[in-house]
Amino acid sequence: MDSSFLLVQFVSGLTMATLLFLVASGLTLIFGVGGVFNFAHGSFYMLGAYLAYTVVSLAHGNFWVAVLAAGLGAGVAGMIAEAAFLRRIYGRSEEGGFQILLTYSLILIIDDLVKLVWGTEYKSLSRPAGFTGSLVIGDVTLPSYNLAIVGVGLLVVVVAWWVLSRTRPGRIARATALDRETMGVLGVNVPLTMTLVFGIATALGGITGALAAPLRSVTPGAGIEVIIDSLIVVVLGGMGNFWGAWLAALLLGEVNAIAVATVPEWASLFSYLVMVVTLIFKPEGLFAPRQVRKV
Amino acid sequence: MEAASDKKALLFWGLFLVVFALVPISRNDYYLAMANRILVWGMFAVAFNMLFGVTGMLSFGQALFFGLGGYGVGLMVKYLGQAWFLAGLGAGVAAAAVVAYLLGYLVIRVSGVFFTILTLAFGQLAWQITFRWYRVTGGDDGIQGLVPTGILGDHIVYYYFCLILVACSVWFLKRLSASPQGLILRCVRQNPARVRFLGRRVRRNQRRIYVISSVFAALAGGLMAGVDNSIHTNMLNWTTSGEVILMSVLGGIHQFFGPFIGAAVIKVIEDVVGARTEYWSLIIGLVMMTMVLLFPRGLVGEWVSFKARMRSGGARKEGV
Amino acid sequence: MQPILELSGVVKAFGGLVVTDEVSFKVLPGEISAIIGPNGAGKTTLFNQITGALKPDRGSITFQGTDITGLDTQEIVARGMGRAFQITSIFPEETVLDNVRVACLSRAGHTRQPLKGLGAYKSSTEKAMALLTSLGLADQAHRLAFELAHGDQKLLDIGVALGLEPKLLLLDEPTAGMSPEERHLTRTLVQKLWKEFNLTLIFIEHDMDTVFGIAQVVRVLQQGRLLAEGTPDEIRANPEVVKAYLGEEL
Amino acid sequence: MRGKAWALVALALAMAMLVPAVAGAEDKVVKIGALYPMTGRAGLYGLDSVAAAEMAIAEINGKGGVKGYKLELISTDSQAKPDYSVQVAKRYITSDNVHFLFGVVSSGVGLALTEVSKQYKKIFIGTDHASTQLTVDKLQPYYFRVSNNTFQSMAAGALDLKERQKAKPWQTIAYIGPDYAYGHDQWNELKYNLDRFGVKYKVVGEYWPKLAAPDYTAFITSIIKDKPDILISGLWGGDTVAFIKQALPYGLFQKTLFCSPDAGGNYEVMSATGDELALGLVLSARHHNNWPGTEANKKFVSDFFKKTGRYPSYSAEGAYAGVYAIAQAVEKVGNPDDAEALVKAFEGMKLKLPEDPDGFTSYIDPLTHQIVQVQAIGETVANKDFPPATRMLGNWKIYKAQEILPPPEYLKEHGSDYLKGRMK
Repeated sequence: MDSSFLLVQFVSGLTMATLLFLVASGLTLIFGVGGVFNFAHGSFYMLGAYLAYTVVSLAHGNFWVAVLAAGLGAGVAGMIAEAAFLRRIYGRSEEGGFQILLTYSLILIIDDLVKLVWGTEYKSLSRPAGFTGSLVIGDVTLPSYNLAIVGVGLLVVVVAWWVLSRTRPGRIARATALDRETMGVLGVNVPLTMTLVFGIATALGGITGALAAPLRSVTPGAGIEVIIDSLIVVVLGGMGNFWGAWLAALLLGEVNAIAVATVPEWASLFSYLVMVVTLIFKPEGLFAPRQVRKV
Repeated sequence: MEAASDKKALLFWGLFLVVFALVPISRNDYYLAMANRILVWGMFAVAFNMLFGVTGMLSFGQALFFGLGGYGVGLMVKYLGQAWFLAGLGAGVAAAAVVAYLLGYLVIRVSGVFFTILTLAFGQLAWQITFRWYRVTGGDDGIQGLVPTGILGDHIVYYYFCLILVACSVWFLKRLSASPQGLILRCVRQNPARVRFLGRRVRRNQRRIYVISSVFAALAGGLMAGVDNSIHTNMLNWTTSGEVILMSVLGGIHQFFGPFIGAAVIKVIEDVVGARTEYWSLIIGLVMMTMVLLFPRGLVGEWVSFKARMRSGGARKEGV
Repeated sequence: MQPILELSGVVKAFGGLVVTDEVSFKVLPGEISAIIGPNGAGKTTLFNQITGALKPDRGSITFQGTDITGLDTQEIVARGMGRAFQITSIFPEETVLDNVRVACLSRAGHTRQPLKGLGAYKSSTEKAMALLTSLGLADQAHRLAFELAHGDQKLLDIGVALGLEPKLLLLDEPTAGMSPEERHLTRTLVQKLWKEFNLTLIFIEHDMDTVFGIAQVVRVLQQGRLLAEGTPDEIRANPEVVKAYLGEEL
Repeated sequence: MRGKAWALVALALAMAMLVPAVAGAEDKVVKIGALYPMTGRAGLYGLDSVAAAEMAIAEINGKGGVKGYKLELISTDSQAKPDYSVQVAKRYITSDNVHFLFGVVSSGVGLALTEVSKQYKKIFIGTDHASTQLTVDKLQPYYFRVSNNTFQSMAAGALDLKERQKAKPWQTIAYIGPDYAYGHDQWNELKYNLDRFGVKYKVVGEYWPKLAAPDYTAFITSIIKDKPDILISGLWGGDTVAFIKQALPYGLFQKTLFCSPDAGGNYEVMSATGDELALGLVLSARHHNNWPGTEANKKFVSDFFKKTGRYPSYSAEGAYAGVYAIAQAVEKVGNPDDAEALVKAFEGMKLKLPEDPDGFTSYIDPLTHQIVQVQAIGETVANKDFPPATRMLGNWKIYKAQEILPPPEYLKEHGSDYLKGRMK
């Protein structure tokens, strides 16, 4: 195995990791801040992909406009879902169970709504202009769209870090995560904060759906397919930990890339192996947020 | 007061057995299969609810044990022959006990939603293994031809076999929930910190009920193999775990028989809606959402509180 | 006489904050004693260490002659220590009777029994009913615990602890949140229970009438340290205590 | 409280609206109970199948039905769940009194249903699912299949590879397929057929992504490192689409010959990849919209388009064929109730189908109950006749029906007791 192959394989892993992280980021954000496990997160990812398809193909829109539209659409849909439904079950005993059921019902409903609107045929998006080719250096071929996705992933990490730790709304959101009641007493509009954070999380899902669409197929049921993978990322990274999710995605992406290249017959088991080994030694994930550890 | 509720319970049991025992008279295999399915899933749901409604542990991975029961039968029959059907049922249940015991040490270190997601992760792991390891498990092709030998091969006899096993299991679980052990489990849900101050180990009690619940999940899975005469990796998928949660909530998680009623309603709705529209998922989704938002006590729970309200309303009128 | 409980040099710190600082004292069997001190003095933290909910960083705790330092709560409870809580800790969705009965059943070692109904355990049931009678809760035995008035819930909490037949009972602010009349009743009741069940009893309390009314020994904690220890009269006369804590209250 | 009451009323109304869907019973109908997935990524195949079956039924009933019987289709979403499908099949058989079980995309569901069909002696017409097991290992008297199985596709693929080896020698081969039964079956059957036809080859890589894997880049770069002359793909549907889209910028298709003989040439792959579908890929499917160029096929495709506003995927033709096979059997027997006579009628039945080229008529092999058809393998070429696809298959190679059937020794080794009993 020569070094140029290793580089190529590394970038392959990075692409996979970035997309994994982007889907998982919204999931882990809303869990970290709101304590909500949004099982329907994948459905917002799917919604984003379909919205982007509609904007690009029917409105002859620019791809990047479509990505933003997908984020906006999924974000608004998420805020509606939170304000109209999820908000009603906060604070119930057995809230966790009801959260899962409610978001599960959202999966079923969104799935059929998507089918009603877009049908079951596969939809497709092309790579945006300027990103159809590859960067070729000697033996190394790196598709430019894959590099762009890695870039967007990094951008999301940096922006999220900046918002969460350097801006007032971000700090409020993090504080809300720690103590909903106290923040309410301090005059923070907790319900509004929750709705906004939920909207941002689902918008992240929608944007990812749109970004991934040129590399995948836009099909019904796509939401359920991504949720389990993101779940592994979120669990590994320590639920609610944004950075943890990024590192976990990186770990899974690269483990997969190396396993495919070296032991292809067993590659598919490796991501699960990583998960099981981690959970045996650290049931709360690699990078659990501090308040979780003592649960 | 206790005598009255005893009489009620007896009446309920009698009615339950009579209704289900009479199903074969219809001479309609569809109704028979449906009733059989309700029995088996009802037991699964009641056992699951010992974990969720009683002890407060929402496992999203009970499909693992349901599947283990099914594959106990499936693999035994596939590799050793049909005569091994019952042995397979036993093996699946025993395997579930061992796996639940060991897995219990892994997953019952965290609580709340962390427990839920961890069980989901292990459930999906088991599903993936079964799905991909097709040389051994048949993978997505499943395993067919699971017909018990001898008299059990007859659909009606098999139905009564299931009825008896389910009745015994549900009776056992009912006794369990009314026993000191059941009381401790309820206490674990309501106030685990205080349970420690009763000198009881919370985790150990949680593991105990996890094993018990999983054993009955496996029994349900094994019995299902004989109802359909085939099994499939779908049994292990998270949707199975989700369905049993839905049944419990629909019926009412704080009522012992709630999940059983929930199972019956879900199985019937699934069939009725599925027969009439391809948009079943929309309808099931809406039903689920309505239940969660407006009737969180479940069908049986709402009925019980409705009765209580009527009674107290009536009493108030009399008082005036 | 051998002490039933002995603390020697117990230290506990959270981060840099020392909440229990070299606390040592001995409690004699049959004694009823109070721990007082301002908020944040480390009273509840001390209870948590005695009952195993927290592990001391240093020092040792001896109960009935055996070292229990670092043991789990359930092991300590099994050795005969009971506790009721500052913030009422009961099983809200069970009946009043079952709240106490579960403790009696636990004491009798029946809690693994999976088949027989609760009614089959006659002696535990009778014991629970007797306890409820002592507590004055017998007429509410079949109500759900969360339906009780606040004061009754506190009593029930004590009842749950008594169901375990403890040799040593720790009460964390038994009269907190009560009206003066309720306090008076509770004070009388606690004293009655102490005699009736031959308990050694330690309670944390802010209400000085209760403290000086029923305690034989009073210990004063301040900033994690044991400031003073003695009979009520000695404590009243202790200038340090008066300065630091009791102040104008006396 | 008021809100709850309203919700109850609304729910009850919604339920009530669902009830009166069952039509009044006519005296002379042939009832066909169909099970197809209608949700998720296989939903497309199910909905296309139902549309095509309805089309065939309308055609037949329009001409007065068969022997005084009208055909009637009941269809249910199988949800791709075998246990649920078994329950629905029992309802079909004992409550709806259907004469035929019909359909099914997933082999897992097909295998579960063939068990029901065997127990209730109710004929099951398989229109789509591809596992060879159904007509070999698990064959039972009441099962018939009217579309090709993976063995036939892989035999045709092997013959194609053999011809290519003669024209332009290749040595190395790699495989990528979903890590479940269908993916493994194809690879085993391809190797079996390559050996059978005496093709020399060296396997340089086997890749097993999970079904519906979202990312193939690590596989793609690894395959490029292996430098196989031929890459066989056992992926289907959205997975093929994702693989092709992700492989394109790596130039994989210039470095190796991509060959997917079972499902790679499905119409939905071409419609979803558009211009990103590289030219010269070797693909096939169980039915092609632009082959054969017969009137029958053109009419089938254009009628389907008129009915649904979209072009059919391969599965539609299987369902269409299934309805015609039933009609023909009932025609011959005179009624739909005599299962044993119907079985005889199906065995050896000749069936002229849209996918038959001129001069060939499909028939059902009396031994294995498997339809025997010509298989055409094509290469991707530019073709905008079936939008939104901009590529279709062309440069066809035709493989004779007889050559691609499982040989007797395969049947002897793998066949069910029923099949072996009939071979003696």
